Amino acid sequence: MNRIKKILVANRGEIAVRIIRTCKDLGIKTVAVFSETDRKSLHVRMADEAVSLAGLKSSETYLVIEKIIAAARLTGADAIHPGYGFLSENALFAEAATEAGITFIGPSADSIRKMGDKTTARKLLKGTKVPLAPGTEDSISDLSEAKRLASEIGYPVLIKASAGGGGKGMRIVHDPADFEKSMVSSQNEARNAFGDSRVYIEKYLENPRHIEFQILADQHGNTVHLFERECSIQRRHQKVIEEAPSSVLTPEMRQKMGEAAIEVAKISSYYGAGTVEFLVDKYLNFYFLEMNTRLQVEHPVTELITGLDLVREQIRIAEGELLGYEQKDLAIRGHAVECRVYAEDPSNNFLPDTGFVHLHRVPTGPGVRVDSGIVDGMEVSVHFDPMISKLVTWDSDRKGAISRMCRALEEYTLSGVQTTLPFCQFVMKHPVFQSGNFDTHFIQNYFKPEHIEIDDPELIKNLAVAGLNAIHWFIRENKTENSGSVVHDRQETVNLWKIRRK
Amino acid sequence: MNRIKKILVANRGEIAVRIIRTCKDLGIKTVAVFSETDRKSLHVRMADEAVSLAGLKSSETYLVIEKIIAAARLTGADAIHPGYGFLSENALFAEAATEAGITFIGPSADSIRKMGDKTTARKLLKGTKVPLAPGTEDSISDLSEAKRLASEIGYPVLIKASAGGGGKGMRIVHDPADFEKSMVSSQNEARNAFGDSRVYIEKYLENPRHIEFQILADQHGNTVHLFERECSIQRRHQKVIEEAPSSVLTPEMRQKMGEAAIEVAKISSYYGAGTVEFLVDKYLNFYFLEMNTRLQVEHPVTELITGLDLVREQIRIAEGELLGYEQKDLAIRGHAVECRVYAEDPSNNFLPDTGFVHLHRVPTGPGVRVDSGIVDGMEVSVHFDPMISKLVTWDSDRKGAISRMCRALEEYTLSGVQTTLPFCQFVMKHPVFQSGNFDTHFIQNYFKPEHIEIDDPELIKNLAVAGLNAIHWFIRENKTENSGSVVHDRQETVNLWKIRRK
Amino acid sequence: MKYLVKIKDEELDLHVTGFLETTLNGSRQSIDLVPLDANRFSALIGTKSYVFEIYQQNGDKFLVYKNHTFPLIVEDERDRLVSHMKQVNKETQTFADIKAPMPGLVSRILVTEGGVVQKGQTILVLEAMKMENDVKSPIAGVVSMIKVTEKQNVEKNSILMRIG
Amino acid sequence: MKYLVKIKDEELDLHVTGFLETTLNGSRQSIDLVPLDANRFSALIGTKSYVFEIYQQNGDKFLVYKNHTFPLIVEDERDRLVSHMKQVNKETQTFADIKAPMPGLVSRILVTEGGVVQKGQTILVLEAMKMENDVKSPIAGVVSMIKVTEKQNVEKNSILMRIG
Repeated sequence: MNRIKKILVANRGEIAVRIIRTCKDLGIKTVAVFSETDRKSLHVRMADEAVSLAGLKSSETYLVIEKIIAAARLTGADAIHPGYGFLSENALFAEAATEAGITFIGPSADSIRKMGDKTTARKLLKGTKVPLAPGTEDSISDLSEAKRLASEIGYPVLIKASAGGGGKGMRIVHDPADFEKSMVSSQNEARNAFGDSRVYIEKYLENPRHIEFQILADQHGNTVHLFERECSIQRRHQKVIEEAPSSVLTPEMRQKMGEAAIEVAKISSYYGAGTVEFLVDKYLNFYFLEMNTRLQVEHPVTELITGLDLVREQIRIAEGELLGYEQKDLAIRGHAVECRVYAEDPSNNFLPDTGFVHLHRVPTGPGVRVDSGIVDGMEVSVHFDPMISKLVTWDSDRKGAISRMCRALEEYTLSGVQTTLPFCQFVMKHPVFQSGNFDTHFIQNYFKPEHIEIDDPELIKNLAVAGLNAIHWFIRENKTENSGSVVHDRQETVNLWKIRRK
Repeated sequence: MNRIKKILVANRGEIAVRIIRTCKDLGIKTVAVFSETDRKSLHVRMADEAVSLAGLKSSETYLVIEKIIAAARLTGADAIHPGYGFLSENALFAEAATEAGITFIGPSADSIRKMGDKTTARKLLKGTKVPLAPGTEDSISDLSEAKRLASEIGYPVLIKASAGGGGKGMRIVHDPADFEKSMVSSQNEARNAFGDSRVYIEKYLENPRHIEFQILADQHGNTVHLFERECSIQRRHQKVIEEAPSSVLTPEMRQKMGEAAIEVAKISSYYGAGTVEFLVDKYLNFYFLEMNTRLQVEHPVTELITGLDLVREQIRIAEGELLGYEQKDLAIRGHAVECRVYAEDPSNNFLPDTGFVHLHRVPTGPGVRVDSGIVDGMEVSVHFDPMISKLVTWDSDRKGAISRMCRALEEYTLSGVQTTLPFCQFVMKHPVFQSGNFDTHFIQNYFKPEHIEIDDPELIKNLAVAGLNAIHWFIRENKTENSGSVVHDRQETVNLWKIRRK
Repeated sequence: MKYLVKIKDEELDLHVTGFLETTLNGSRQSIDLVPLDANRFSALIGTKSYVFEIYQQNGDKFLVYKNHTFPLIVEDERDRLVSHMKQVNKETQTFADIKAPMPGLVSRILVTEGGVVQKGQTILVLEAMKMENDVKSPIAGVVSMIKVTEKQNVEKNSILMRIG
Repeated sequence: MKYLVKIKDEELDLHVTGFLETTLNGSRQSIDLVPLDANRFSALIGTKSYVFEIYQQNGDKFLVYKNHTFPLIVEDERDRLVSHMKQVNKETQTFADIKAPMPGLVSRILVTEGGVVQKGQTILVLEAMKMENDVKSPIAGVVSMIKVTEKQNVEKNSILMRIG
């Protein structure tokens, strides 16, 4: 057994913090890496050591394999955890680590290649009992050839990045007239996100649900699934709200899909934690969508219903340990829901917002977990993903978990940027979401910006009275102190007239 | 069924906040009450309504039955939750609520009388199969008579408040010469804490463990226990660290003690949530200590190993609902540990500290729950109990729960007052605590203030270098800005020279 | 001091008679207001408890309550006159300046000067935060001016083009 | 500027040669220091990462690291001379002023003026935060002065009595 002593976390934000926490639980030392804008970030503060990657943008920092390997060498780290995004599904990175004698906490470079490339994965699965949606065999760059194949498959079609994940580069095309524009923009986005502009085309399923299975496999051939996650609430093909278990799966379907997920893992000789994503149509037929060869953003809902720590399992597997349990030892306990808190304006088409976070106070109490990488005074910049934190709740049933989420969302204080918090409040209270019967079109079918507005006349009147008095208070305090900055009660600094920096 | 619509929470601090959270989960409106010093407290901010109790000290506010009933009437609350401490075990309060047509969320006044008074409880249990420690039948006020009885029972003896709980008024006497002084001071403390100076005397067990059982009973005669909590780590006879389950109980002993606990509940016609406390000697004999007829401070550890929300169960029971599960449906899952964060100085004999909390940042992440009533800028005053918050961790086993607690304690930031945090860090890392083999003398046997000091020479040197540079930074900034208050980065206010207010 | 407060299409006549005493549309409202951290306040109106934030951005005031943001327009009598005049002015305005909603790179311009656009039509694609974001026209009209070119970096709130 | 820094019985000669450049006992230490919120800082020394708080109370400086509080004595050359003289002075002192560790009510006084007390002996009981707290003598000696009476309310840090 190869006991890991020091892990370099090749990531930033909430996931870097989350990985560091488990390392601390295991008594493993941690090394953070950071771009110049992240010097004050929580992951830098929490790690035992931190190394600057000397740059601003991700292409200069978190995406540079050489810089990260050098940081690991400098600090004597014997393992690297890639988190999600950035280099987490980059086979070259896994190889570079291995060549440097550093354990890569993830699957082999070979498995990443097989599954990370969506077209290779489809080819590998052809002929197995894992159901595939109709689509192109290979990635495609010739526009007219692509257009011809799209017509063959039949509109609507989906253009997807071969190297993709997280919805980046994905475009739905309903009308052949829009095909060219969509393909170009998909290629552009894919190039920016993954440094790889290859795309492929797949049949677009109408009203699908997105349901994925969490896989764990050790290096000795033992593979289990940790049940499913329902991820159908999406905007821009990116998940905003996830839950486990799904409210539509019967035990039989769960078993069938779980077995298919395990087959996908076995076919790619997979070890570590991975996720097999499926689309489920309205008749509850399921189709393989892709496999993510890394930890998933939404992994906490699985942790809450199984009691396992997935990062701990990843580390144990990387050390060569046996899983130590079989499928029959695993059971679902209760229900968990996750809301992603993005710096986006839900009343303005979910456009990302930027600026400084003035005040970040997270909810706590029974059944609430927050994974966050942000603290007061930190900037949400254009350089990185606008996800601020993840709010997760658990209860013994779905209704309870949703109730706790409503409470936690209301308690969550984040000031300085617009966030998806009011949108998540809308979803939790929506009868269609509460019924469990919804698909990936939930947002376009049920959400309008005006839905997140409050319409209680007594509340509105009282807020007006309170707001006016507060403004009066500022004016009065500013007069007496004759300064832009008002110090109250010798404890707090209050300043209305400070323009929010954006 | 009597559906509760609005609950007045007759308490303050973390427990008021915790109760409000569950009310929000259930869609029940909440009313907070507050003393003048608590106007800015979290429970006032979080409740839908808040009523001032117009006074400073608890004797003028949270202990005044009439003021609280009046606040409930004013706001139309149809139920009162008393929390713990204050009026929670006051039968007159339960009666006053019932007379006002308001549901008291707790047992009947009759059960409170039977079990709340420790001497009555002992009399009631005499002759049942619940084992009692030798002691006086009645409470006693005559000093010489008390001294005679103490000799009869045999030293060491324990003087305890009849109306007591939470260790208040408790004194151990080893030497007859100290008896008089101890009895007077016990009576004084009992009078201040409970408005009732009666005390009684009990044989003091050497090296006992304090193990208690959580009871739930509905109004239809169904009673279950939710297993035990181990509460042996105490200072001043008050719990600081608790866990569930206990590491010494065998399944057989758990069953025997659980049955005894249920018998105590049945004998007092108990309904609601309650706790039966036992002392366990080194031979694993157990003795009834007392029953607390209310929610316990340490109830979260039970919530984490059972998945139940005890406040929700209390409300359901008060509404007249059936429990809906039997003993055989309940099982222990994993392990939970709680650390109480007190404003006390562990390096100075756990003397309470007072002052303003400048910065309160609580840990989050996998397996961590914080129940807290404090926020930045709030004062820890002499008027109330110095408990600031409770930090609770869960994992699939005890070792994991302790590891997560070590991580969470390290992450916990509280600046402005001295706290028990470094003491808790010491306990979590102590081999005797880790072994599970300890008793209520843990602190006097194993803890010295110098144990919480850090002795890593490299760390000390680096902190000296860092500290000097920080002071240099303050001096430089103060020079250029020519002011006591230094504003940095336009986001944060930093001021070294502000004397901490105490 | 008399104020007109506009919030969520409601217009309230508020008269601050003393500190923490307000008259709302003629009837008296007493309020217990305490400042918390940052720009947050706790208010008790009757027994009702509210925690809210007040902030100002580009001269406009906003109130945030439980993550919901309300624009808050507070005008005293002099302001009302000025605002009324502006309103009259605004009604004769039929153009819209399209501003960058975030800093980014202009990846494509989909209209030309003089072209006609519909309300809601995508007129420009702005690449920011690793995504391509569609910028749409808030009104129907003619593109009177384009102030940026493709591949140009723009700051937040900088004017991209004018419609009308 | 040359400093003597005392922390945890360690005495370090530190020489701040420039901002964020320090010489420790002769060898150079570079440090990356950034202020966070309140009085907290993040420091990187080499690759090691530290978050700590600095505060001042009653003229003394303290450093807090992971909930551990270290008194921090920073003296420049002039201070060292003064401190040395004080030290000499202090060594001839054999008395101790007993201060109230918290605000409270003097519930009992267990010694009388002129009485002899042992080190660690309980000399007074202070009722505060609903508890009776024993105040003990830090030295052995004679009670030279009692400044309070039973049932008197006292402020934090007010002098209760003098021993020696």
